Amino acid sequence: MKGPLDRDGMANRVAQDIPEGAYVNLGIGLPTKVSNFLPVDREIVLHTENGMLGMGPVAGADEIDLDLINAGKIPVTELPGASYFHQADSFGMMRGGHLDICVLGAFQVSISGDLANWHTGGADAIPAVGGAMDLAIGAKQVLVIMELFTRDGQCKLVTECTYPLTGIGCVNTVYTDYAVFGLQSDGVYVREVFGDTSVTGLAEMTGLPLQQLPG
Amino acid sequence: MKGPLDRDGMANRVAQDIPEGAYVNLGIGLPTKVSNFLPVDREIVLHTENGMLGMGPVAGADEIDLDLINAGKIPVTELPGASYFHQADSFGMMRGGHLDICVLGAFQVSISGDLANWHTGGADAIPAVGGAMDLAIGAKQVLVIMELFTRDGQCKLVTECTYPLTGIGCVNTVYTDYAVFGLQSDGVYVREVFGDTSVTGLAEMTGLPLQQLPG
Amino acid sequence: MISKIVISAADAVRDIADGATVMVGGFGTAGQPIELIEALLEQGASDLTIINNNAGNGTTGLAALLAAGRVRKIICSFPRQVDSQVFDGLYRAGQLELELVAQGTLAERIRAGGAGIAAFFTPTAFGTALAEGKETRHINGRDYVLEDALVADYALIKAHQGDRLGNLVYRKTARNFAPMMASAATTTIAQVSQLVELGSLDPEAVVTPGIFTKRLVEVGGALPAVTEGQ
Amino acid sequence: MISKIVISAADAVRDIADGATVMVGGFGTAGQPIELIEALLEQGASDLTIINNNAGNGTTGLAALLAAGRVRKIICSFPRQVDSQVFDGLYRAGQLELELVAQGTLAERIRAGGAGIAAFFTPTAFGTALAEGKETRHINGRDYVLEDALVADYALIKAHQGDRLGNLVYRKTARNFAPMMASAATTTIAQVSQLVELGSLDPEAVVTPGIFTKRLVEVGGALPAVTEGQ
Repeated sequence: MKGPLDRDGMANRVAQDIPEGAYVNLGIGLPTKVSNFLPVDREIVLHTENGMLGMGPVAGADEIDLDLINAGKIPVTELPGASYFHQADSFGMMRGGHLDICVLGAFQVSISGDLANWHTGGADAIPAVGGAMDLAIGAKQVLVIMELFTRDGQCKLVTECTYPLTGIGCVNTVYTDYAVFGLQSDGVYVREVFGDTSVTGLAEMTGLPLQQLPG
Repeated sequence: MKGPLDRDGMANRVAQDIPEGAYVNLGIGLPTKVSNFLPVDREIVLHTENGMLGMGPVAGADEIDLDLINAGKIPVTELPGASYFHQADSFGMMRGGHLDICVLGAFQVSISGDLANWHTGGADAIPAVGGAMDLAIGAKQVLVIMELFTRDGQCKLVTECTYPLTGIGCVNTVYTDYAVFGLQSDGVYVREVFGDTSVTGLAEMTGLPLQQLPG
Repeated sequence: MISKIVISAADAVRDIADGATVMVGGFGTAGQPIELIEALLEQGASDLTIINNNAGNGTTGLAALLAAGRVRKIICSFPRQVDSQVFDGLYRAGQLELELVAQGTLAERIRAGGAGIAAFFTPTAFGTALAEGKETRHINGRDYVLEDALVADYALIKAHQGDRLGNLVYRKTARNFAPMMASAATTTIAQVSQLVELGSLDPEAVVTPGIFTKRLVEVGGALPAVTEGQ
Repeated sequence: MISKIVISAADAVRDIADGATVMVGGFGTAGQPIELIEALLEQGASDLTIINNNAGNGTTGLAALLAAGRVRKIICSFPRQVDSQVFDGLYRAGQLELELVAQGTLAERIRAGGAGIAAFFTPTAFGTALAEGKETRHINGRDYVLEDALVADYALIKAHQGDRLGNLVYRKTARNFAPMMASAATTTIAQVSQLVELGSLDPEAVVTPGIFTKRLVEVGGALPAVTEGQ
């Protein structure tokens, strides 16, 4: 019996859907892993919202330059054709819809595409939003990569988000360990199933009305 | 008997009031002449709203570069310490109040500082505003340089402008061939009189309530 | 491998359809993408809305496009110039719609369009004829006018150098409207005086990052040879 | 002759008064003007409102200013980090007011402040807790939130090189908030890693024109030597 994807598998799966020539922002955490799996025969331009296009891999020990970091404050490198710009230009690039793809993590995604990924809403939690709300609306396609269930078994693809929202109706596709879900105006379409799960099984596990893509 | 100032004299008079270190935009026409009289011992940085700080003199015959022009589309030169920027940044610089001084021409200025300098309002006239309205609000101090009377003897410093407005309450000082007028919230102050005119004579000629600066 | 380079100005503008809104860079002739405009004239698209600072100079470039009757409306700040006879005639004959915008407001509206800002409050033109019919608001002791963003189907711009990713740098005051227009159009087409190898533009000095450029074409070479890179 | 160069960080920040609003550049430690912050700490001004992307890292720089009780309020996007223990403690103890702003909105509000735009409609944060109580508007099929401009009495920024007119260039992603902050403060103070002769910065590559810089001071020299100019 084949199980669901592990985190590397999920990142790899997202990477396969990023086409040649795409301008892409990979969020902090699991989304960053996607860069490890980008097909080598595709030229893809990475954006980091702290002010750079053409970001290269994480810096090696002898390449570290503390003026050259990604949004997660990790030292990175610069590829030929890179450019630097200030924060107003960088977020204008996102808000203006110029990026092709943002890949984000999430606490919850609703079937209408609402995203919750910035704040647990806990009374004692210190809020910190950073670029999360800008990223949520910051690309032509917003992809979420997340495990389908929390550690205690709660489904994170939900009818309505209970966590504080990051953006409304902004998520296009959800890549999980069990399946890839396309969120469309007429419903949730299962694009691909991993391991031995079936769409019927997924519908039971999630309690959601799922539709299978024809063909 | 000493007459009023000629145009060079007016430009020279304005130039004497521009202090060391000032960032200045000189409008098209008579205001541009002011640059010929800037005291050589003062370092003054000229802005041209088509995207440059550190503009130098008009280009000589062997210096002409059609990519380097002023707002009047005349080829100019570049001084050490110059910088180029795009139109949004250039007008942000003006609108944000970063220039110290703008010098503008005018059809009319009202005693409350309203400026009319972009449009005669004639039915057949083709309107063209360019940067006029941005310049009108584009500096900490807006100076107008103009002859006090039209060719047919109408006073251009008026109680209320009859030409279409460029900006409201935006002019601080009016340099004319007869006098320098400071427009303050409590009235029009004659700062300096040229030639044999007196303040009383000016009040008669203009029909305006003028006050003389004490001392 | 990404390459946004197209072989000719004609190829670059081929898909511009009748009725398109087209931003055209330049302040007077500085930065005017003359070869792209000529290709557009040749291509034949009509009923265009043009966004430019001016409304054509002399009888070439934008003026020729106007003279050929291809333009329905022009959004600009300074149509009337000593050499704007083509515009003047069409406007007086009622054959061209004009939306007059203060120059800084024009620049800011285009920037807003590129940056996803829908509208903004500006002090420019408050109390003037150009603010008539517009929403105003008193904020922190000053009066402002609400202006909305401008976007376009195409932007035609001129840059100095560009690489295959579409990174662009400009020359002196020819930069003017191009960077904002590049960001505010669905399809931005740049003519460059010189194509350069990827990596030869200083990443600190790139003015228009390639993300904004869809196509670029090398034209002319009227400029003196320049040294590549930094 | 204009010279905005001051001799020490202490001189540069001497006139910052209690109650001042101070923008501080940097994204984390990249671009953080550490020597200016230390001089401000030494100088003693208190009851400050700080505008920064973060709320201090570790125990130095901005964190030290917070720890010393000099800050009344902080406007930022991302206070909570792995090393934000100083902020966390003060915030939990109710000793620090927090205004949380989405990062792109923070950048745009500062830019607006510098560019004389009073307020703007942005789609970011619509429908979220950060838009609560704010005016919204439906424009061309999309929902927007009205955000107002941010200005400050002072901006403390870090640049790579600067000349006596205050023209500045930055290094890589350390540029981040500095150019906007330089434009939005009454008094902008830049620490530069290297002062260079007038004329050695490429006018096409200047990021912050000198008009925005009131004072600059050379500090450190921790960076490897760089070649001046082009």
